[in-house]
Amino acid sequence: MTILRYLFYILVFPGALFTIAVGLFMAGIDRKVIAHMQKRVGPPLRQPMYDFFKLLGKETIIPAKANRAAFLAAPVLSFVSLCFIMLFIPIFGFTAINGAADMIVILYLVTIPGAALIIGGASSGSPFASIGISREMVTMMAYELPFVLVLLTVAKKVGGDQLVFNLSLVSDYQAVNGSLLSHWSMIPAALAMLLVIPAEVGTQPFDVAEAENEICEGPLVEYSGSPLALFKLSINMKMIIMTGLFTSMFLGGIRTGFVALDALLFVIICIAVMLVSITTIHAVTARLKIEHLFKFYWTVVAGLALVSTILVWIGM
Amino acid sequence: MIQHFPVLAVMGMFLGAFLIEIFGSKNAAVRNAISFITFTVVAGLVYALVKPIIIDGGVIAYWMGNWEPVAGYAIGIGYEVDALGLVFAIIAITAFWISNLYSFGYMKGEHHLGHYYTLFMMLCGSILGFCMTGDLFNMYIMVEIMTFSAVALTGFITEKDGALEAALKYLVLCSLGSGFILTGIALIYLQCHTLNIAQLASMLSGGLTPTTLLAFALTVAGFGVKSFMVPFHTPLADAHAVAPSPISMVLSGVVTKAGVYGMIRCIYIMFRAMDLTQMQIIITAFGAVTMFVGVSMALAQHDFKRLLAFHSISQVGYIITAAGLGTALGLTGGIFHAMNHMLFKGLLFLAAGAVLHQTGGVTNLDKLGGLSKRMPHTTVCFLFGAAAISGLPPFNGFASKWLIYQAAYTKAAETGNFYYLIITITALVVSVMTLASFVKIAQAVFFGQLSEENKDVKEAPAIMLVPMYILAALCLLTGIFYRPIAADFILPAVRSAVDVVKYIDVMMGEGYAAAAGVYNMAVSNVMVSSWSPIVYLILFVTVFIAAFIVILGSKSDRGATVEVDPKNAMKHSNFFSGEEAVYSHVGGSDMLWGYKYDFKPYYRVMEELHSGRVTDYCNMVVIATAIIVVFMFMFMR
Amino acid sequence: MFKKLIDKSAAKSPWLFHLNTGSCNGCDIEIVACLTPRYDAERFGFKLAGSPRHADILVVSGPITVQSRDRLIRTIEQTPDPKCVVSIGSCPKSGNVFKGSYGIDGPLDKYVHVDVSVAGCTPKPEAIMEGLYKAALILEKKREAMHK
Amino acid sequence: MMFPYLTTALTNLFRKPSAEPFPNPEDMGKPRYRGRISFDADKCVDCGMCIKVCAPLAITREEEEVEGGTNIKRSFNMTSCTFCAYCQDFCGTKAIQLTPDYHMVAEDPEDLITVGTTFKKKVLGKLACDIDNCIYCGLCMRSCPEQAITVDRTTKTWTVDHDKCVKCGMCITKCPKKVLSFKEAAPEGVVFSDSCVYCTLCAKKCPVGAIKVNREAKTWEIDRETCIKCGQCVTNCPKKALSMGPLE
Repeated sequence: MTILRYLFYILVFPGALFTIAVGLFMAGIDRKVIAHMQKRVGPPLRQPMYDFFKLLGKETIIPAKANRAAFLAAPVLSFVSLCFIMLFIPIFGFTAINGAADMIVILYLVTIPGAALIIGGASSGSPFASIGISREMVTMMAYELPFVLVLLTVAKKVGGDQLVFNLSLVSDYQAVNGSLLSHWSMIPAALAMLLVIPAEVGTQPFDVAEAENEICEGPLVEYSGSPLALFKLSINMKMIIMTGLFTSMFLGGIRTGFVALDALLFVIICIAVMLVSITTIHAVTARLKIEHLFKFYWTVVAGLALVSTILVWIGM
Repeated sequence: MIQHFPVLAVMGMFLGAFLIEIFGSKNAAVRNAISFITFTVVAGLVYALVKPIIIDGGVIAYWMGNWEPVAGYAIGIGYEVDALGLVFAIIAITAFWISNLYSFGYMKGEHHLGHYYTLFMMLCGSILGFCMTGDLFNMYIMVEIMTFSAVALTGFITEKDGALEAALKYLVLCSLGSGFILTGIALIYLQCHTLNIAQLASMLSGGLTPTTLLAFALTVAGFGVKSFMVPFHTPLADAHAVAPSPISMVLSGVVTKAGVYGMIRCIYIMFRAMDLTQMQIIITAFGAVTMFVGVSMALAQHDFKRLLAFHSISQVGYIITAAGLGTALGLTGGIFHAMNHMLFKGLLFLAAGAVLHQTGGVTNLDKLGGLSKRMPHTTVCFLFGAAAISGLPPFNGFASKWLIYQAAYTKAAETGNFYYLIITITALVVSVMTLASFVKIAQAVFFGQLSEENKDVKEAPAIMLVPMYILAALCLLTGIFYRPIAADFILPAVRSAVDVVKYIDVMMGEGYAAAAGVYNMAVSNVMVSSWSPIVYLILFVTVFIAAFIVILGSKSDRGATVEVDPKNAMKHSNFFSGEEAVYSHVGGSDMLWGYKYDFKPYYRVMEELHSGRVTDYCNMVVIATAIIVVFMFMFMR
Repeated sequence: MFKKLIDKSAAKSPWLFHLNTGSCNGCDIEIVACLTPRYDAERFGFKLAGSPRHADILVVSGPITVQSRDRLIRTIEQTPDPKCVVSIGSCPKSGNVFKGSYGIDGPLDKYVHVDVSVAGCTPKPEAIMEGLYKAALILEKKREAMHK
Repeated sequence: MMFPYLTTALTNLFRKPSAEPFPNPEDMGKPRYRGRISFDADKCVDCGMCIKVCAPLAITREEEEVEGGTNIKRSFNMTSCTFCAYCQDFCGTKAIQLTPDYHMVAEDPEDLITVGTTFKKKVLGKLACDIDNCIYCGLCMRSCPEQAITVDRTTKTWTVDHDKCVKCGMCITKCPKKVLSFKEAAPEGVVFSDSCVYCTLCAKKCPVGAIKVNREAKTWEIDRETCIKCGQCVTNCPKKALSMGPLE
């Protein structure tokens, strides 16, 4: 029975199916809203699904110079690890594997898809991919500092002088004290986190690594067919995971008592977060240079997060 | 019987060294047999101590020649093995056993191998002695043996460029460190008229006089040199770059740990200064600087082994920081990380050695590339090691780093000190920078494109692969079962490190500590957040395999996965914007551009500091020592 | 199970790879103009891909110059099946005003079967979109033929 | 401001998208767009001007001899055309029109070729001008696709290069005074005049021996069959009594 329940968790509810479905849906909304912001009609909402299934139907070419095993395993690694991260993120009151992981674990788990992308890109043997993974790595280094600051700030805010890294506890705290976004000292941290999300997902101004018109989509350059489908799906799944992380860190605390209703609300709030952090920024900006990106994250975004950290630290 | 084991282990090692010098300098089989048997027997002896010491929580005291203390004064040389020393001894003997196995393959064909194994076993024996001794001067002697055999082994392949230079740098810097330690010991002897650590611990518990304070500062600095923390780290990079890979492995996995062990022994037990806030601050400060400088220098390197050397420095920074926090959780993390570092850094050095051995001595990251197709096993091992050192779950590096973060953050939250938060953030950011530099190696050496010169590279021989696979398996297993290991293996060591009373009582007789007014440091309980890698891993592997089979294995309803066929070469060549695919490997120096650009001013300073001149390095050592001394005199009186 | 959906998706999500084989840039900017708000090709799922490995439709503009010939052949080879080739403007099909020049080695039909040709110099974005739309429908047919 | 388009983007959310509906087959393009070529074969006079002005060689012409004339098949290949509309501009009879229809998309390239066949009657005779009524306006010169006609108003000359003339009849339709026509021209040859002194030089110079001169009888005869109209006799005549010209 436990096994069945866990199987359900992994394959259906907070795991694979839920993440894929919501991820594709969110990607559809993202594209639609960006289109409207640019006065276009935009693709239908199910366009990401079409993209995914079309790629499944394409031929898979493995370059002769590539390391076959790593080349094929990398997208699966990325996809599967993303399926699991969702299990550790509380959907308001509900966490699939409760207490199995905390924020630091999630911080590391979300680097695994990035690492998988890097291994996949590196194993393809293309110089474009090499430049791409170099940029991907610098991007990861760039957003890691503000991300860490935000996580520690939330932990301090919630725990006081206790060690609280558990997201479920963060969620519980918000149920009692109101969402963290309503505490004004957390607003800079929330802003910083909103800017971390697009870099983690890899959308417009921060998609230096996958710049399609400079370096032919970087690490993905040699991918085709189903492996590419998995990587593209991973990007969509990252949307729900990162916005979900934001939601449970800053906008948690809603308790309706029904898991389904909670999940629905969760998805709605995630979409709202995505509209602010991913869509709007995507629609109004052009791609940054990698050195500007690094500087931006280590000065502006980290600065915002640091302001919040100091405010929380002095007890505001 | 069991109390003879520590001495037997040390003596056995030295005996083996002499036997090899006598019988093994000509015949390889005899030599290998002697070294293998000696290492196995000594490992057996050390592992036999696990039961009484770690599991039962005992401490073994042994007086050489039965010179027991007279009237509360230790006269003879005493060996005292507690869980802390034993854990480090186990780390050492494990590393040496594996490294010895690897040496059989790696060192084949070198000259004067008899001397090599002699020195190698002397190094091992000295470190075992260092970890097990209860006598301060004996400790110093072991440090000296360790230093000189390490120097000789570093420059062992004398025909290699820079080998002698590196050995000289190593020798000069370590002699300075030894000098500091010796001065410190002399000062202590001046004050206390004894050299037994247990007795010193009871005598120094009343507070520090100026003389002992100076001795303390010098000893800490001296062990700092031995552990290569940051201002003292300079010779290590050169040494690793030229030393044979098995030696690199033990240099980074064991010799630096010996310095850390000395520091822990010195601070926690002998001077018992760890409950002083200032002490914690200076040690963690050095640790954090070591972490950051090590990793940032590693990012700029373009020599495989030099890069790994800077990572050794960075990881030692983690251990020192963790140990410097002065909490049980921190020390747990630190010792756990010391063990893990031996495992994954050993693995990485062995992988580097395999590459070096098979490509005929190329370690320049710009000249390698694409070796994953030629050396798949080495690549797998390297990826395991890289994932472990970067702290990706569920490998062991994650488990120990995670304990360190928690320790640092708990410290910050409890004391309300912003300084510890900065330490936590540094530790977290350094971790991702570590990942970055391993991405760089992975791209520059194992992935990317195969160059013409390396077309015929073969996989390393089995004798080199077996040690690597052992280490890789250990990396994964210790990561998955980190909970029992931390609780049943590391935690006793931590308890023994803070349980000074027992340490003194076992050595000097029951009630001695109480008579001297020694009390144990107050240490908070170990509180660990939950993270069950087993659940994660089992689920992950199952679903990974299922997904792999379903999504990529089936051919039913998608384009067929086409095998490479020479007729269709154009289709399977890389996309070069339509150009003919040529060799255009992106080497190590080309990676991480945006980061290097933004950190230019920092690197300019670093470049000036790492000038390569021994005099400069000596200046750095002296200045850093002076800073430690001044700091201690200013804040700890 | 998803056979039908995959076939349908082939027509719904065609990704383009644009190959300039010596074009004067007139057609190129019109292809980009297709993505602008006025024409909005994205509403049919068209997207410019960065690599031929991702592409379904190869959009060729320009007479085939000698320099670009080998690159063209290689790029077409590297595109995974099912794929379509669309020639934009007069140049790829004939060489246009450059016909007979020593630097031209056209037409495109010499190297690959052109599925849809769009005439015009340059074609209007509407015409290009019409051509791409046609190509997308051909893609679906090709995809259906693949599992027969 | 760091994001200058932020307000635009947000307000656009509440506006109608400016995308045009697609597909829109009714839209036949803007009036002056140069699109699909239409060719009215009946109007064509096969002057060849279009072929001449076509830079990308998109227009081809095929002849087919039939009874009483030639069938001329003209095809306009729109996959080769630059749509410069020179053919339209130069077409004297407005047979070629570039319509605003831009839907030039086809899977089969044959669909993008406009074809028209003109029947051209065999024209006998040469272009001739009734010089007396000519006003030397030069319209014929300008309408001639082959620039075979030269008109000079100052010296009042009208000449035609019959080698260049393709007998399209464009000049005839353009002529305001209707003085041009195709006429069966008289055969040319050496013309004898009365100023001859019967020096026999012409007979000596004639390469084929076609001229026979009798000094005594004062007769000058030429065998028109053997004459090759080389003009040696004309140039060598001391009294300029011989000339080349139309025979009676």
